[in-house]
Amino acid sequence: AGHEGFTNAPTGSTVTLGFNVPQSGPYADEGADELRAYELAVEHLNGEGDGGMLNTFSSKALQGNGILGKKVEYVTGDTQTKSDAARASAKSMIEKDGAIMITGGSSSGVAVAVQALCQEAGVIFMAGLTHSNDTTGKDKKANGFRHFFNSYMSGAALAPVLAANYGTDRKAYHLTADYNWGYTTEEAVRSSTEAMGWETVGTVLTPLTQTDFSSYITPVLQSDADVLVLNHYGGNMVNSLTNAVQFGLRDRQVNGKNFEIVVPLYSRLMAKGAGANVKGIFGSTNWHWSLQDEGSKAFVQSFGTKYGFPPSQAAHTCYVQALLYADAVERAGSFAPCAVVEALEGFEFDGMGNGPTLYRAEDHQCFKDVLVVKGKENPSSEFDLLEIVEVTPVEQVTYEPDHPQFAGGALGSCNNGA
Amino acid sequence: MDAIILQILNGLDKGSAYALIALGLTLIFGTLGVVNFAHGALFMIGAFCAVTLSRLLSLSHEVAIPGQVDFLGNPATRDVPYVYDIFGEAAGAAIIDWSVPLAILLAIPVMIAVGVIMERGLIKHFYKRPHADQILVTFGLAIVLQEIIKYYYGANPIPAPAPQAFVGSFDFGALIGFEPGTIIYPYWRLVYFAFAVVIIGAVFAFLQFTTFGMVVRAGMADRETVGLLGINIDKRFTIMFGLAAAVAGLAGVMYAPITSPNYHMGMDFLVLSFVVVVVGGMGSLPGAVLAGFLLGILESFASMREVLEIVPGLNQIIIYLVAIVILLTRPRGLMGRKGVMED
Amino acid sequence: MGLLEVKDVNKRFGGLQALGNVNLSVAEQTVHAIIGPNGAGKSTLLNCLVGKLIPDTGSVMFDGQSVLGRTPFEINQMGISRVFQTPEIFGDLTVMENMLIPCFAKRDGSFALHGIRSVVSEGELRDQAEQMLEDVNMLDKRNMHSASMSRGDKRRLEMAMCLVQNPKLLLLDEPTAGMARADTNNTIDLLKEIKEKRNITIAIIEHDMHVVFSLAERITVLAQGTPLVEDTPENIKGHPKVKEAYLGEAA
Amino acid sequence: MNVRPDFSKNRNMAETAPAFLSVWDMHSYYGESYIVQGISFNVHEGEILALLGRNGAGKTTTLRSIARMDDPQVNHGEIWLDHQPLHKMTSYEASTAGLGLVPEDRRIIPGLTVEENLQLAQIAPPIGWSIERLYDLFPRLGERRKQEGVTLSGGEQQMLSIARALARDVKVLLLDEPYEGLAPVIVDEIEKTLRHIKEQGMTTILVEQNAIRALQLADRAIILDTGSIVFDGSAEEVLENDSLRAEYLAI
Amino acid sequence: MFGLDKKDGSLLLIVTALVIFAPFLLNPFPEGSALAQFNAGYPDLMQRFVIFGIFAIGFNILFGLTGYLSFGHAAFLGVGSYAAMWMFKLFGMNVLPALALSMIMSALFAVVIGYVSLRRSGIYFSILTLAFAMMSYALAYSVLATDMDGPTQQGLLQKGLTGGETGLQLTLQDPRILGAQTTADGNIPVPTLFGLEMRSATELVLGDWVFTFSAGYYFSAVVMLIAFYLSIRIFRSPFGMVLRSIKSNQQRLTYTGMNPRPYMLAAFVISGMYAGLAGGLMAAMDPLAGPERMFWTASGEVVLMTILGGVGTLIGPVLGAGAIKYMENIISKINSDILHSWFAFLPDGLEDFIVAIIYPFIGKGWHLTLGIIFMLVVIFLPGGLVQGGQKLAALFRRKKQEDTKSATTEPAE
Ligand SMILES: Nc1ncnc2c1ncn2[C@@H]1O[C@H](COP(=O)(O)OP(=O)(O)OP(=O)(O)O)[C@@H](O)[C@H]1O
Ligand SMILES: Nc1ncnc2c1ncn2[C@@H]1O[C@H](COP(=O)(O)OP(=O)(O)OP(=O)(O)O)[C@@H](O)[C@H]1O
Ligand SMILES: [Mg+2]
Ligand SMILES: [Mg+2]
Repeated sequence: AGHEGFTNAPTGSTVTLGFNVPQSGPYADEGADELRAYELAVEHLNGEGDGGMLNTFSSKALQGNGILGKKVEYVTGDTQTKSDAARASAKSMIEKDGAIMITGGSSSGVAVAVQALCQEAGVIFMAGLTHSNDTTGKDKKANGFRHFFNSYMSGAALAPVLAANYGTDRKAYHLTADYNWGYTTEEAVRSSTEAMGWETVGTVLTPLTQTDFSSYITPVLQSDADVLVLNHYGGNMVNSLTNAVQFGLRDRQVNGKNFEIVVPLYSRLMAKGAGANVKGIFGSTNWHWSLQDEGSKAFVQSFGTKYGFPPSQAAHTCYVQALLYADAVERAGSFAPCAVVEALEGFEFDGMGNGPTLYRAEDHQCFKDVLVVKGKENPSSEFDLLEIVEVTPVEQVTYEPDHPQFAGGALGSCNNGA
Repeated sequence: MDAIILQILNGLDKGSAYALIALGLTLIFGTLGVVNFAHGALFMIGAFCAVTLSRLLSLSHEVAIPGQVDFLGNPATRDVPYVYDIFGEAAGAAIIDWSVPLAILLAIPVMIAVGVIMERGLIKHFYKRPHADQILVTFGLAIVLQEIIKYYYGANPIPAPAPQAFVGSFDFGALIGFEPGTIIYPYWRLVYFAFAVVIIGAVFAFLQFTTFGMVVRAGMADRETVGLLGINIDKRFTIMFGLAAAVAGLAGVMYAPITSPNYHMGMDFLVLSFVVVVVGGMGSLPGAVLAGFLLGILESFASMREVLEIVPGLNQIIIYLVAIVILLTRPRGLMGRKGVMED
Repeated sequence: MGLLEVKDVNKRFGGLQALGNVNLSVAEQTVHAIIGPNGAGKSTLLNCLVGKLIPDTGSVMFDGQSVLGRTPFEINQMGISRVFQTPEIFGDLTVMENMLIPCFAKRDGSFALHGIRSVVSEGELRDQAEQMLEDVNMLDKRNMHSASMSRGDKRRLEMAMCLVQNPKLLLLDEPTAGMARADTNNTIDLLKEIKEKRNITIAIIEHDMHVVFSLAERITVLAQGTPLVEDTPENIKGHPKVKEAYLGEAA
Repeated sequence: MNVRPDFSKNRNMAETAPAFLSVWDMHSYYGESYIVQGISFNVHEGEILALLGRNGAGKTTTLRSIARMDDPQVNHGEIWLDHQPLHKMTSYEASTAGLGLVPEDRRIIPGLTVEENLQLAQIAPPIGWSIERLYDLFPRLGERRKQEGVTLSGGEQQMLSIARALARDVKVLLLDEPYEGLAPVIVDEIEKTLRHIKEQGMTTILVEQNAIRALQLADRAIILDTGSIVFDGSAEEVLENDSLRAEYLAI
Repeated sequence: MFGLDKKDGSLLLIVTALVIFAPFLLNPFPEGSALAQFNAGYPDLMQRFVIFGIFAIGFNILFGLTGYLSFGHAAFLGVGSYAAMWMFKLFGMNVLPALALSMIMSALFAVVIGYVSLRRSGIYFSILTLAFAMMSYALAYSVLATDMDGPTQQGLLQKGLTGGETGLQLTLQDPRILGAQTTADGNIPVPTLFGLEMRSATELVLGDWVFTFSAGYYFSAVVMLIAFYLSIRIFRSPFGMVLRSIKSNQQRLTYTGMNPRPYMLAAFVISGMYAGLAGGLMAAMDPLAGPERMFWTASGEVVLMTILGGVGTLIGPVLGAGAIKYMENIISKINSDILHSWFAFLPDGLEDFIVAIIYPFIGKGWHLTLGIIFMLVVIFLPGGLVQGGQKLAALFRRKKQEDTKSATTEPAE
C-alpha cells in the first residue's frame, strides 16, 4: 500500500533491483566480482547469511526482512562496457523486469549514460565503479548517487604521499588515456602535484585501443622527467606499466634521483594483470580488503566465506551501494525515487569500511577517507598485491561543490517517472 | 635526432608485430582468399599457449606455513610447484622462468593442429562459398574460441613475463655515440624483432624456393583446373592453413611478454591486421610485411608529442589515414596482385 | 569517308608490337571482316575501338568524332556495341534481365535513377527484348539463370544483347565460335537481315571461313599487328600469301 | 547395345580389355537440374571418338562428369578407365589415373605465366611431353613464355590449354571444342598432331561443333541430344546418313 | 498493391501484420512464469528490432544488390545519431526535424565517403570504408570531444561536438529554441512527435499477460514499414536491376553503355541514409549518442545481421537484426539464479548438473551462444535464416502434398 505514482512501484511481495555489470568485454572479471557482491548484498538484505555489513552499518533501519518487508529479487544484465548496450540492458530491466533501482558498472562513460537514463525513466541509479569527476560533476543527476571516490580525491590523496616519498622537486610526465576519465584524472593529479611544487614537463594522450605503449614511453627517456604518471585503467594500465618497466624506467636515474612511476587509480585485478611490475608503485584506491575496521572485516569475512577469496574494491562499492539504497528506502518508508533521494542527500553513516561518510546533497558524491596504496614487494598470495600506505582523511579530499574540476551541469530535480 | 632513432626502433618493433600477424593472415586471406575473422583468435591462442605452459609448469601443491594465517583467519599455505620437487628448486625456477620461450615448442604442434582441424572441419567447405558466408562462419568461430578462453582464463590480462635473462635493455645510444640511457631497447623486443625476421624469412623461403607457393596461388585462382592437372589442392590448402596458424600462434607466444594476454587481444589486432594485409596488397607476402613495418613506423612517429601538438589526435587515426592514402594512390595496395578479392 | 576510320594506330605491350600502323576504314552499312592468324592483334584492335585499351598513337574516328579518351560506356552511347571473344554476360541475372539492361542503357543513357518504377511495368522494353530473343531462338530460355546455360547459348545471348541496342556499329569477336552449325547459319541470316533492316554496320572477327565468306563485303587481313591486304572476299580467297599464312587447307 | 563392363578383380583382365574407357548408365546433375540422363558407351584404346550434339545437348557436362569435376555431380553410374574406377575418384585422382581434359573455356590460370601454366601441369606425375617439345608444337607459346597466360590472344590461350593437357602423360584425352578460335592453319596443325598421337595409341574423345571436320578425323561418333545418346556408331555412318545429320546436327 | 506484385505485396502485408502485433507475438509467455524471461515484447527491445531492421535493410540495398561490402556503415549510424541529438539540443524535441537532419547529414557523409571509396572494389573498398568509419570513431571519441568552449565556460560545446566517450547528451542548459528548455518539473524534456512522447506507453493486462504498446515503437515501426516498402520498390526497379548487374559483371555493364559509378554512389548514399535514419531513430527513442556506434564492431554487426538473415533477400536482414538483438538482450540476462528456478523441480543433483551444462551458454556466455548460432546457420542454412524459413515452408508443403496424395490414392488401393 502506498507504493504508487512512480516508475515500477512494487505491487507484490517482492521488489526487483537491477544489477547492470560488464559481463563481456575487458572488464568482465570486475563485473563478475561486482555481481558476487550484489548477490551477497541481496542475501544479507533478505536476512540470509551472516548479515555482513548490516551488523556494522551505523544506520539500523534494515531488518534483514528485505526492503520495507518486501523480499529482494534481482535481475542482471550485461553492460559490455558500452553506453548503448548498458542503456539497452538497463532499459530492459526497467521496462521488462520492473526494476526499481539500477546499479553497477565499471566505467565512467557507462555510469554517466545509465545515470542519465535512470533520471529520465524515474528510477534511482546507484553507480558502481566510476572514478571520473564528471559522474558527480558535469554530468550529475538528481536520481544518481556515487559511493566510489573520484579523480580529484585521488589527486588530493596522492600528492602529499608523493611529496613525502619523492620530494617536492620533481618533473612529471603524464600518459593519459584519451577519454573522459583520463582527462579528469590527469587534471586532478596535475593540479594537486603542481600545488606541491612538482613541474609537469609533458602530457600525451594515448588511444584507448592502444596495446603497445613503447612509442609513448621512449620519449620519456629523452625528456628530463623523473616521474611518469600513468593515467590509465584496465588493460591500458597493465600494458603501459608493463612496457614502462620493460624499458627500464624504474632502474633509471634522472637528475640524480630515482625515476618513479605513479598509477593514480589502482585496482587489484589490474595489479594482478601487471604482475611483478607493480611492486613499489604508488596509487590510490577506494577500499582494500586488508583494512582492519569492523565493517571491512565483516564484509571480507562473509564474502571470503562465500566465494573463497577476498573482495575487490569494485565489489565493495557495489555491495555498499546496494545496502545504502535499501537503507534509504527503509528510512524514507517509500520506494518513490524522490523520497529515496531525500533520504540519501546529506546522509551521514559509518561502519561501511571507509570511516564516517557523507552523501553530499549538492552533488550526490560520498565523502570519506581515501586509501593510498603501493604495490607490495613480497605478496603472499595472488590477492595480496597492494599494501596500504596511508589512509587519507576525508577532510583532505573534500572540495567545494563548485570546484572548477566539477563545474558545469546541474542535478536537476528528482524524477519519480510515471 | 635520438628521438627519431628511437621511434624508428619502436616502429620496427611494432611493425614486426604487425608484419608477423599480417603474414599469417595473408597466407589465408591474401593467398587462399578466405576472409578469416578467426585469425585474431589464432594469435590469441598462441599467446595463451604461453600462459598455459607457464601455468602447467607452475602446477603446485600446498604446503602449510606454520604460524601464519590468511585473510579469513585459516592457516596460511604456500604453493610449491611440482617442478621444484622434480628438478630441485633452482632448476625448477629456471624452467618456470623460461616458460615463454619453451611455449614455442608447445605452440608449434598445438597451432598446426588447431589450424588443420579448423580447415578440415570447417573452412574446407567454405572455399567456394561467398565471402559473406566465410565472414559469418569465421566470426562465429572466433567468438567461440574467444569465449572458451574466457571461460577458463577469465577476462583479465594474465602476465606472462619474459625470462629474467631478457629483462633489461640494450643501450643503442652508447653504441653509436649518444648519451647513455637515451636510446635503449628492451632485450625481449630485440628478440621479438629477430624472431619475426627469422619467421618471415623462413616463410618466404618456403614459398619462394618451392613450387608450393605457385601451386597454392594457382589453386586459389582456379581450384578446378588445378585439380584437373592432377594436383591435390585440398591437401596443400590444409598445409597452408596449418602453416598460417602456426605463424599466428608463434607471433602470439612471443608477444605475450610484451602485452599481457587476455581473451580479446585477438579481436583488438584483427582489424588492424586486415588493414595491414590489404594495404600491403592482396596476395602479396612482401607487401604485407612491408605494410606492417610502414604502418608500425608511421604510428610510432604519429605518437610523438611534438607531432601531436601540431595535429592533435593524429595517433588515433594515422593508420587509417595512411591506409586511405595508399589505397587511393595505389589501386591494389603496395604490391597487390591483380584479381585477388577485387570483386 | 567511312563510319569508322582507324588511322595509324599503334599499340605495344612491353616489347611486343601488337598493332603497328593499322589503318582501317569501315564504310557505313557494310560488313567488314577482319581475319588473321592467332595473335595477329585483331582483338587488340577491337579493344582500342571500345575504350578497353588506349592506343599508343593514332586516331580512331567514329561517325566524325574521336573515340579516344572516352570511357567504354560513352563509346557505347555513341553507338558501338561489342560481342566479346569469351562470352561476357550478367551471369547472376536471368536471360530476360540480361536483355533489359542494354535496353535501359539505350533508353536512359549512361545513368538514370529509376528507383521506384517497377521493371515489370516496362512493357515496351520487354517487348523489344522478347522480340530479339525470338530472333535468336532463345525465347523459351528467357527465365533461365544465364550462368547455367551452355556456352553456345551464352554466345547467342550476348549477341542479342548487343543487337537489341540497335547500334550503329556492331563489333563481333568470333561470335559463332562454339555455336552449333545450325545456329551459325541462323546467325548469318540474322545478321544479314538486321544489317539491311536497321542500317547497322558490322565489323566481324572470325576464324570460321564459312561465316566470313557468307557475310563479309570487305576483308582486312591482319598479320603481326599490321594489315596485310584489304580486299573483297573473292580476291582474298585467292590471295596466295593469305592462303599460306592463314587459310591453309580451308581455302 | 552396350554391355555393362565387369572389372571385378578376380576376372581376367584380357576379357574386358577392348573397352579402354567405359561409361555405364551415367546420370549427372547441376544441383537440381538433371542434365546427363543415363548414358553408356565404350571407347577403345587408340580410338578417336567424336561426341556431337547441339548447343546444350550435354557434351560438356559429359566430359566434365568423366573428368570427375565437382560440378556436375554424378549421382549414378560407373566410369572405368583402364580397369580403374574413375567414378570413385576426385578430379585430381582421375588426372593421376591418366585422364586429361581440355576444357571448353580454356581455363588458363590467372596470375601465372605461360611457362608456369605448363609447369603446373608437370608437378604431379605422370608427366608427358616436355615443355620444350610443346614449344616446338606451338612456337607461339615459346615466344610468349614469360607473358601472363590470360593476356594471350584467344587462339594462343587455346594452344596453351591443349599444350597443358599434353604436358601430362594422359591415357585418354578429352577435348572440348579444341579448334575454337584457332586459325585454320593451326587447326590443320592440331589435327595432324592428334593423328600422330593416335598412332602412338592415344585414346581421344573430341567434342566439336564443326561436325564434318570432327567426323573426318574420328573413328566413331556418338550423338547426344538432351542428355541422352541418340546415335552410337562409326563416323562414316554419320557422314553418310543425311537424315541423322539433319535431325541432330542440322548439317 | 502499391505497385507491388502479388508475392511482394503479401510479404509486405505479412511484415505489416507482424509489426503491428509484435507486442503480442513477442510476449507469448504469461508474466511471472518461468518462460517470461524469453518475452521480448517490451518497448526498448521492440524499438531496437525495427531500428536495426532499418539499418540492415539499408545495408542490404548496397551489399545485397551490388555485392560491395561496406565495413564502415556504422559511421552513418553514428552521424545520424549525432545529428538528431544536435537537433534536439538546438531546436527542440520534435523527432521529425531530427530525423530529417539525420538523413541529410548521413547522406552528405555518404556522398563524400562513397565518392572516394567507390574508386576501388572488393576488399579494397571494404577496407577504405572501414578506415573512414574508424577515423570518424576516433575523432568522435577524442578529438571532437575536447572542450571547445574552454574549460571555464559552460557553453554548448563544453564536451565538444560529440561528447567523447560518454556520448552526446541532452542537458538542462541546451537552448532548444523552438521548444521548452526544461519540463515543468525541472527535467530535460523527452523526444516527442508533435506532443506525443516517444516513451509513453499503455499497458494491456489480459489475465496473466501484460502487453505494452509504446508510442515510440509504433512510430519506429511505421518508419520501418515505409523503409521496407521503399526497399522492395528499389529491388524491383530498373535501378535495382542495374545494381545487380554491377555485382554480376561490372565490365560488361560499361560496354553496355552504363556508368556504374553513379549507380553505385546512389546505392551507397541511399543505404547510408537508411543507416542515418536508423541512427536518428535510435537517438529519438533514447536520446544519447555515443561514438561506439561507429566502431568497427558496430559495422561488423550489421554485416552479420544481413548475412545471418540472408544476403540479397528482402526480409532476411530484418530477421537477422532481430535474431542478434534478441540474443544480446534476452540471453544475456538469464543468470544462474533464473536457471536454478527453471529446473528447481528436478532432484538437486540433476538440477545442478543441468544448470552447470547450460550455464556457459547464457548470461555472460551469450557471446558463445551467438558464435555457435552463427556457425550453425552458415553451415546448415547457406542462404541464412530466410532459407531456413523456405526449407520449413517447403517441408510443410511437401507434407501437405503427401497427405493429400495419400488421402486420394489410398481408397484406390
Ligand atoms: N595485356 C597484354 N599483355 C601482353 N601481351 C598481350 C596483351 N594482350 C594481348 N597481348 C598479345 O598481343 C597479341 C595480339 O593479341 P590479340 O588478342 O589481339 O590477338 P587476336 O588477333 O585476337 O588473336 P586470336 O585470333 O587468337 O584471338 C598476342 O600475341 C597477345 O599475346
Ligand atoms: N552450371 C550449370 N548449372 C545448371 N545447368 C547447367 C550448368 N551448366 C550447363 N547447364 C545446363 O546443362 C545443359 C547442357 O550443357 P552443356 O554445357 O553440357 O552443353 P553442351 O552440349 O556442351 O553445349 P555447347 O555446345 O553450347 O557447349 C544445358 O541445358 C545447360 O543449360
Ligand atoms: Mg582475339
Ligand atoms: Mg559445351
